[in-house]
Amino acid sequence: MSTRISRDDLARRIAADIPEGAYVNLGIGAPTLVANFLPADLEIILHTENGLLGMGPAPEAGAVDPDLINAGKQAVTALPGAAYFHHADSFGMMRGGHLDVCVLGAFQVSETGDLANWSTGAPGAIPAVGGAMDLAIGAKDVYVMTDLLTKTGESKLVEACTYPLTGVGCVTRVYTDHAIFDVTPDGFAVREAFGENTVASLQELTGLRLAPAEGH
Amino acid sequence: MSTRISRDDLARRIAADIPEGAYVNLGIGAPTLVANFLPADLEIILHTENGLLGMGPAPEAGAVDPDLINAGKQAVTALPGAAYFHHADSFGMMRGGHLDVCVLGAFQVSETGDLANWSTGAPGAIPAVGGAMDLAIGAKDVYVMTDLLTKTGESKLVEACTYPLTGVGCVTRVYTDHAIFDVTPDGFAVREAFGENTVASLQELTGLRLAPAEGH
Amino acid sequence: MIDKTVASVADAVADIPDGATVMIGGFGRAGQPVELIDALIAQGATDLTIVNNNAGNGDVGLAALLAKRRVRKIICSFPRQSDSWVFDGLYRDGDIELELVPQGNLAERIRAAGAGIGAFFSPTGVGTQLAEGKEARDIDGRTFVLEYPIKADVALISALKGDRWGNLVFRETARNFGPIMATAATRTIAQVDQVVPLGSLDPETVVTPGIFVDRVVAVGERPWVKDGAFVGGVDLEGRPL
Amino acid sequence: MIDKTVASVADAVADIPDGATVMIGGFGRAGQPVELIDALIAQGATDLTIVNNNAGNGDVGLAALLAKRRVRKIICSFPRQSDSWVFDGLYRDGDIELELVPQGNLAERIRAAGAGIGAFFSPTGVGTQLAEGKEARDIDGRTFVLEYPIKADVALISALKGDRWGNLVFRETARNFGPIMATAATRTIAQVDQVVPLGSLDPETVVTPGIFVDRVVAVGERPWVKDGAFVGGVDLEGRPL
Repeated sequence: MSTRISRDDLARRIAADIPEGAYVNLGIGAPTLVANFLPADLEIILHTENGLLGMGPAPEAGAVDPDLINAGKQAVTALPGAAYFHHADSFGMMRGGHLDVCVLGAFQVSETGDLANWSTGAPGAIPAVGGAMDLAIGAKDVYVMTDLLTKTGESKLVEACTYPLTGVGCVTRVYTDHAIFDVTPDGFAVREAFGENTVASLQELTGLRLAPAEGH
Repeated sequence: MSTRISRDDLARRIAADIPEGAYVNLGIGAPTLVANFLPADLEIILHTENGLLGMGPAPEAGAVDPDLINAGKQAVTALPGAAYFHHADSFGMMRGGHLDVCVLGAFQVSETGDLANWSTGAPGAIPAVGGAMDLAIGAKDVYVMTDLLTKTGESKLVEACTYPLTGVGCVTRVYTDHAIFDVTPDGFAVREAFGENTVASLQELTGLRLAPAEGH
Repeated sequence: MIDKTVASVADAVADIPDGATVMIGGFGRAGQPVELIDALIAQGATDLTIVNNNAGNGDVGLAALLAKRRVRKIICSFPRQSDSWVFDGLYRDGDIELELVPQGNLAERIRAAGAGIGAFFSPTGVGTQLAEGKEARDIDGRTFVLEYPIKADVALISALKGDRWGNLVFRETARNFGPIMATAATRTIAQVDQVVPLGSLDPETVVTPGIFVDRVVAVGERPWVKDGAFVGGVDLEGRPL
Repeated sequence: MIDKTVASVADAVADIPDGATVMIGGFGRAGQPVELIDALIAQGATDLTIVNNNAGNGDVGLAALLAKRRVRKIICSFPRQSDSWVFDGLYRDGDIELELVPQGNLAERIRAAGAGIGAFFSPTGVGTQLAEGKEARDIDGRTFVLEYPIKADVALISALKGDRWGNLVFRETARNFGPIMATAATRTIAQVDQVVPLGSLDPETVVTPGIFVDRVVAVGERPWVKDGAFVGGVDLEGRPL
């Protein structure tokens, strides 16, 4: 029987790994949950690619400002110390390697750190990529937040992605509901296995050869 | 005997050709004189490449501001409606073709509109180019302001430049102390000959085949 | 006297020709030039190429322009949304051409057009479907893909305030694509909440200098801003609560 | 708490190593990080590559750094000035390497480094000596030359105000190279007239967001600015009249 932690617990786990002073972009969807668990006593500066550094939490009811939104087009606030800028400057921050961390969702991550998260490649599907490819190649650390398995039980960690790629060799770490994996030159390494999960049980679930991360 | 107009008169003549609403960069040296003759009742917006649109005249005595200078590093002022920006944005304005007119000095201008104004190519000379090459290729109209002849009596209008080029095929018009020349597909055309000068006398001075400009 | 202000949004868009490439600012509701888009729909220009981050939402604005089949091609990063049914239908029927561009490449290509860059090697999209057929090059140990500028005939953008020289300031994340689109179009048309007197915008804080703006049209303050101050009381679409 | 302020210019530059590439902001006197340059001279780092628009004036600042033979190479657009005798002498003696770059290419190459661009096709310099040996390409009927980013280990810049997150605003044409150099260096050190409390800079008007700044050091107001207002009374070099 494998252990699965909740999405909130996973978000909390990721939040704990982000140091004070980090510049962080949280991707649309589950990664935005991470913001809820960043310690209130630490200053961590959130970037949203539509032109804001120093993004704060959602506004109170009645204080929604249609001019102040995040990349997911949700209402947000700006903290003291924030700054606005246009799209080219904003993506310059990402593409120029100035963000410390971004957290993204994934359909698949390969042993070499390839990320597939923008298209299932299904025939007839309407493609849409947004800023995913820029985030994937831009941040110093690209963390993926995802369930380890698809709804039909297939591993999202794979030898090679079968879905269309978002970025090549860009992922540095994968936070899943079962365990945390580092992407190493030798493939995935188990950084931390949750609950009753073991390297062996994770190997069985993923079908991949896994190693404990160095120093863990 | 040939007619030569003064540098101030030449600056006045250039100023008269600049329409209201034009965005204009006046190069270092003689071209800055043009600003003195822009009609006070017309709004012409001066750009200085070190980061200001809406540059005004020199400040009064005692009001010199070391933070507010032009490309020639002289004290200037900013008019109501001015805007400051950084160097990449400023040169983006030039290189992106947003300036209507720039006025530059020259060592030589060729029949095909090549400009040489940054280096005499003398051995041992220390090269310095500044923004000359960006201005030369950036403005919609590149006007040259110069004496027709060098101090030793040689024509600055030439078949082909012998000095190192600043830009290729970039000059649209040359304002000299003898006459105004348009650069046309057929070479220099005399747009306006000052005083007693004629196409024939200018041909003699320059050694070039010249034609009156169309419609003049 | 320079006066770039025009009396109405209809006047502002009157001469946009059929076949034009039109950039439209905005990211979601923020910075969307709603009144200018409506004026463009009323004006009737067709066979347009539209550059926008998205491909329309619901049945209004850009989606309404699409629904009238005025758009031949759209260049955007994220066409598929929960309420992009107009685009979705046209695309599935093969009635609209899509050029899908990663958002950072979209922004940088627009900026490149405005800054006179011929092309640039981008780090984004390397090794993906969206770089297929594009020139790649290894520089300093990393692979880049060559991307070209996106120019437009017209840009329609929305700003907070403007003056008669066309200087603009924006509000919060409504800034987004406006400043770069203004640089990349032959003619830039800005709708603003308010036209303010020349000299009332601080030259240190002008975001878009007037050199990039051809027409300024006042559309009035939005419901959530009164006399320049945020007053709230609306939903994300700007509708009163 | 994030606190990028440091106590002194000496602390700010203490760890700049020999051999570093150092960008120095400023155009003429405006925006020149005078106190940081003096601190760098005192610190002693040598074998430097300097990126600046000019190559030093008179016997102070950058010229003094050159005179002490701490600079191996300079990348600039305009080294030759009426008072650039220090550089002139070193250059004529073959004691300093010069990379002469048109000013717009210099600015765009610095910006490219900060924005992650691998290289770009520039319209400037085409057909001139300064493009010799560079890759040229015709794009859309015009010829461009391929230019590469200029990165630095350290940027020394000067701003008007900064906060403990490193947000900066500039004053007038002293802005010049500061904002782009801040993006292109591994470590950006900003001297400011004043450090102001977090939140006192309007987020709409921050020019350089703190993400680009590593250290902020207050050097006090200049003689021509008192309590943030221009008071004049100086010459172009900032010396009292």
